[in-house]
Amino acid sequence: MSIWLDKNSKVIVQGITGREGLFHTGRMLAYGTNIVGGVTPGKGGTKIESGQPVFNTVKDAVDATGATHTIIFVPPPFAADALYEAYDAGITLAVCITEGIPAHDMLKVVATTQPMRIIGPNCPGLVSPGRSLVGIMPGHVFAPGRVGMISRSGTLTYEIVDGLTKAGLGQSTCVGIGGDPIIGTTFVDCLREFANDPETDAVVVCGEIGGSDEEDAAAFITDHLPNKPVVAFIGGRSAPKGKRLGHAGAIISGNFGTPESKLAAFAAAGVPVAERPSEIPRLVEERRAARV
Amino acid sequence: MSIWLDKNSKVIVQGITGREGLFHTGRMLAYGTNIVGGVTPGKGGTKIESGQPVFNTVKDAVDATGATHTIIFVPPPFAADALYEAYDAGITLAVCITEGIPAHDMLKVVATTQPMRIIGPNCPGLVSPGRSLVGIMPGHVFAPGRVGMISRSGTLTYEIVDGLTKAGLGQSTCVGIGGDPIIGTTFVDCLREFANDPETDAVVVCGEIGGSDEEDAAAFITDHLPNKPVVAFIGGRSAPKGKRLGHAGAIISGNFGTPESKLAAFAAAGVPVAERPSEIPRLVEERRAARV
Amino acid sequence: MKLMEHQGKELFRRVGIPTPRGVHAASVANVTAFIESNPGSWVLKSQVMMGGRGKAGGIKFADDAKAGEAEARGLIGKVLKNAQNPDGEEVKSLLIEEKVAIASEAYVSIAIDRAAKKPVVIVTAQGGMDVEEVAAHDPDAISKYWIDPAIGFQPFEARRLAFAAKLPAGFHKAFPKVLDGLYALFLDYGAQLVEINPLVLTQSGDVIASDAKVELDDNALYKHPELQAWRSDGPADEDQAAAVAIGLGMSNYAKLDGTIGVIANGAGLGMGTMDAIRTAGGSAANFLDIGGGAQAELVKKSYQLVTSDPKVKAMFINIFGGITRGDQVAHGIVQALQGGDVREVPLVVRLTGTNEKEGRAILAAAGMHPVETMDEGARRAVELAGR
Amino acid sequence: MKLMEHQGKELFRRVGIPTPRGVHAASVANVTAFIESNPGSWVLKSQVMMGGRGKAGGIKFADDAKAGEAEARGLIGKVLKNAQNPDGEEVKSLLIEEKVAIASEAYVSIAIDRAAKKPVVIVTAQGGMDVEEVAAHDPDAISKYWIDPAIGFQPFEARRLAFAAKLPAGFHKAFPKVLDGLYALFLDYGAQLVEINPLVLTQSGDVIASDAKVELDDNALYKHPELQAWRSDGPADEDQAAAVAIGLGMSNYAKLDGTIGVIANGAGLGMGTMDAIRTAGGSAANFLDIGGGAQAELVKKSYQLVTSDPKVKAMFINIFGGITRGDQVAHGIVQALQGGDVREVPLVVRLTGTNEKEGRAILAAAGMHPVETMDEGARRAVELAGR
Repeated sequence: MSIWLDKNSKVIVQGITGREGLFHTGRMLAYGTNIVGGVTPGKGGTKIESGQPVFNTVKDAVDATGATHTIIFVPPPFAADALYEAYDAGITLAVCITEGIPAHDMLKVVATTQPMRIIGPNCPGLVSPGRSLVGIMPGHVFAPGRVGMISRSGTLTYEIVDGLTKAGLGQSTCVGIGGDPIIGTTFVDCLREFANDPETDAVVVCGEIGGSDEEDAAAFITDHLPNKPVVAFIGGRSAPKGKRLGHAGAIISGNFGTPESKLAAFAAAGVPVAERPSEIPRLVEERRAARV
Repeated sequence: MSIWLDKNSKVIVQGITGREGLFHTGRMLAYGTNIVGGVTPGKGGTKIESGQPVFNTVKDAVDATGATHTIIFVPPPFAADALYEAYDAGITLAVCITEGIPAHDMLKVVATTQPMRIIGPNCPGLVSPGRSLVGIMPGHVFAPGRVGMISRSGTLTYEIVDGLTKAGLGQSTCVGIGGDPIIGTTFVDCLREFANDPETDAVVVCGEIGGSDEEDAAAFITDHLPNKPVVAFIGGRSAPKGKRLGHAGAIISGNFGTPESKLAAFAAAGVPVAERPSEIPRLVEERRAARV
Repeated sequence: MKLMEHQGKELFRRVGIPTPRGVHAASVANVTAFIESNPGSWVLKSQVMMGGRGKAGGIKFADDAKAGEAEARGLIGKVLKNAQNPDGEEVKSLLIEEKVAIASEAYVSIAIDRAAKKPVVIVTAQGGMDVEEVAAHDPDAISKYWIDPAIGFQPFEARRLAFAAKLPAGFHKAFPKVLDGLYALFLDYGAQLVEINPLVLTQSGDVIASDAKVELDDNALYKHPELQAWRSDGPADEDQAAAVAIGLGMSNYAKLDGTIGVIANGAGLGMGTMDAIRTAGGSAANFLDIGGGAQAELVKKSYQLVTSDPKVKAMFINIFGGITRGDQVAHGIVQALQGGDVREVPLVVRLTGTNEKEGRAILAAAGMHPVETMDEGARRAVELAGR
Repeated sequence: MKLMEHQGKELFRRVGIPTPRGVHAASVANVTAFIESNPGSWVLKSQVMMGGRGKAGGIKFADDAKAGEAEARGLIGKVLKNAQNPDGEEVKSLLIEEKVAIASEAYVSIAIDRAAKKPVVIVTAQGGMDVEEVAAHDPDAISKYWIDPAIGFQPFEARRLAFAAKLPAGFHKAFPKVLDGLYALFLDYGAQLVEINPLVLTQSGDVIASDAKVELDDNALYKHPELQAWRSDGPADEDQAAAVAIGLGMSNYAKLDGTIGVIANGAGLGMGTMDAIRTAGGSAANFLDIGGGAQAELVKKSYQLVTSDPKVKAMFINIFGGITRGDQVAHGIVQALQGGDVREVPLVVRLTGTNEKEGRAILAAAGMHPVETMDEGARRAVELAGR
């Protein structure tokens, strides 16, 4: 089993008739994702070319299709509203692709929309290889298998997954948790699921500088994943303090969010940290072999 | 057993050194209430004359005394803050005496301080006769017994309870839920507890015009109290539409909150409604006799 | 506190809800001067609290200053009456507004839903009508949404309501902004009700609030001292002013239609006393709650206030002492009667609870003999008033 | 966006946080004129982003206009340096403020706690010091409170913090108001950090914000277009301006200290590329993320931006095509090199993923031969830069 997503998960697309939304709807459909419709206010009653119905509101879409998952492609000023609308309509998992949402918007959304699971924002989404893809990731790099992958970055994920796939290490689920300071789902949230997922027998954690999500992950691994191999990578180890490098979350402030702290935490948890993405498949195989 | 309150419940008083707070603290202590301290910012470290310690914050009071109950005597502009402070410190039941709190303040407090139970505001409090009194009610009118009492009004409660007591019908618990439009605990919340309380074998509901709490109570009684006698009274049946009579909640707006609607609801639930408070003891005894 | 239309619209403008161009005028001269310097077609709307002012002749039109002068002269000072308001209400000022060409009318309001403990937004495409009538005859035409106070208003709620209520497409773009402003007003001013009926879509495609109904929570007025000046404007506030003048809470006194004056301690007992009088065949002339712990002075002033109403033919003072002490109440009654400047009416006193004995002794010394129960007191008072 | 002290204090005044009387002056003449018409003792504070300006000589005092003129002349245009800021920062303006007699100094800030997903308020009675140092040496002196975003700031939180941090009693009355204003600013302006250090209790008993540190979330700036004018004030924003000028997101480009130019698609891959260069023994001259789905034109402009930095000795373009198409990237590279107005540096390209073949063909036609992996590309780039 994969986590949070399977072949049957009914997915809607918020912003389905927008440029991005329409493009990625096509890609997701091509991957096999069960997209049952989409939402664009004012276009309710129409269909997109591939036949999925468009609704005026998420409530209408959920009522008509029974959707439980949504993927959000709306501009930053309207993203919080889209998440509230999903929550209000009873959606249980929302992937928010939007980049540039104010952190305060997310603080309030996260505090008031429990227990809906939010992946992102500013993330590439979620994929259960061979079953369903809810995101903007290039489907061809993934292969079904038993390695779980969690990452704060998009393209770095593809780089790592590409290596895993080429090394014969398929993936159970890959979660892009997003590069913003305030995100709905953290490494720990994902690890908790992977810990209980019988079809995942190793996990790759692709962190980066900034924040303390990696440190929290390391502590959680020590306590809850004693028997599941975990391998980590930390992006931005050569970044200087105080510079924001793309991701709003990837910034070292003072002594906070440094690679040293993250390396120490993973070392304490017995998690090997790859120097280069290309080392990851070998580390995963070594760890798996050691535990067998 | 009484509901929500017993001899051992540890109670603090927010606003203990104010005129009202100090006066009623004395009365509650005289009744036997287990008051373990109070809060007045800036007077932390002192004691009131009867020896109860004063703390600067509710957190300090709870940490030092293990209090679970609070009674709030602070002016309306500071009452919402006092409730948030109680919630934040881990208090589980707060009686709010304050009259005149803006309804919008209470809307937000009620929405954000679950699962703390709030009694009131603008209420006379809670009493388990012979055990504990957390409120401003005159203790001498109550007597221990097996009748539960719920009321939106203070003095009308005393009038009714006095009659019950004189008729030999003691009370298990009396809850003054308050006369404001937005209150923390409704008739239904109280009825749910009384339904499960083996020491309560009849309930008196003292409603009044305005709102639909009586209608909700009637529906709940039909579904959940088939075997516990309930008797009702509705105050303000002679009030004209659109006039606010004392209680902010006691107002008939349009076709809303009329006595006719409430009488019909109780009739449908098989609950006799007394024309005069003086009829209530007789109705309780008749109902009890009928069910035995 | 209920606001006049022009006051509600002033708040609308503060929160960015579009209103018709116009001016509030309290004199005929002001109306004439405004129309003279602003040629065009104008509506003259009587500023009253009562509903149904249009059918009562309170709304007129004028295309020039001369017509405006004539209509204003007819309206200002006029007492508007209709079936619901038989006593009528005097027109003290007018709101002069541009006439707009209406394409469509909607209704939108936000109120506090007591049972849900949430603000409820109500929308219907049938604007300009009594919403309770619409609800009674065509309930499906009404859409409701309950706002989570922890989250606050979000634009999707407006979209959902607009689609559900089938508002014409012309409303859709402006509607979230109107609701956003309306919720801001509702929240920031602590309103019990904010209502736009009708919200108009003009033929030129604008969305504007053609009317404004705002009821503020008196308990929240302290947050907006600048609105204090509006307090005295409403006719409904006379009782409140009288109550506050003698030191009572503003809703502790209300004049009613009967003949028996009532003083009780506590709102519930006050209402119960009115009910007991009705059950005994009479009718209360007022509601008066002296509150908890009243002193003699307040009892005296309350007595004077109640008897100042010439309708009052008898008086029933009903006290169940808790915090309120019987001796203080008794002293107040005696002082009131000895004051000299008080109208004497037959008096029935019921006094029980805290310091009951002391109170009875004081009354007995003044020649008064309290009854034992509320029921008995009500019967006696009805009897005395009927003589 | 980080704000200058005088900007932060302007926001403080908008939310009702008391600040010292003063004026912001960008010229010596303005300073002199102000002190002439406002006799008294004044502090002249250099408006710079760097910390430690006091020890760097950026704060002076003047008791009359003549002294003020002399000090202002010395400060405006001066480059302040210290150990943490070896490059220094030029003083472009001064904040002239009244000197206050300090009784006590506290520290208060609100920041976003990423792990808790809540705003965190930090208070200590040890004001005027670096709070991280206080935290390191005397952690018990620091009190924290996490605000529930659904509830918002409440006065009790301020009281609790004031008592816990043992603020002198003189602060207590004003403290909830200061924190209320600070949270309003934090929320309404979408701040990442608001800090008052020190918050001063004066000898006359007033509580005022003596300094102001405000960092706004760039993503929330659209909510306050009136702050747009402040954007260009900060020296830290040059890279952002350059990025926006060519159509990138404002944090998609950052200049660094190394010699190897970097272009990658995606922030994570960009950082990974920098790391790979370091692992290979080199050092990146910049971070540049062309984002997802970049077209040839953007690739070309990015190439020009990176090579405009004279430090750049070699260039590594690292693309893992997902949404981004290899042919578009290849076209962009070719166009950039053919443009003529671009500085030529040794170039290494790694191109994989979507339309990889087409991209490689385009590059091959222009005589370029991409490497296979990121590791290899990094090694080659370091090699080329070292020559």
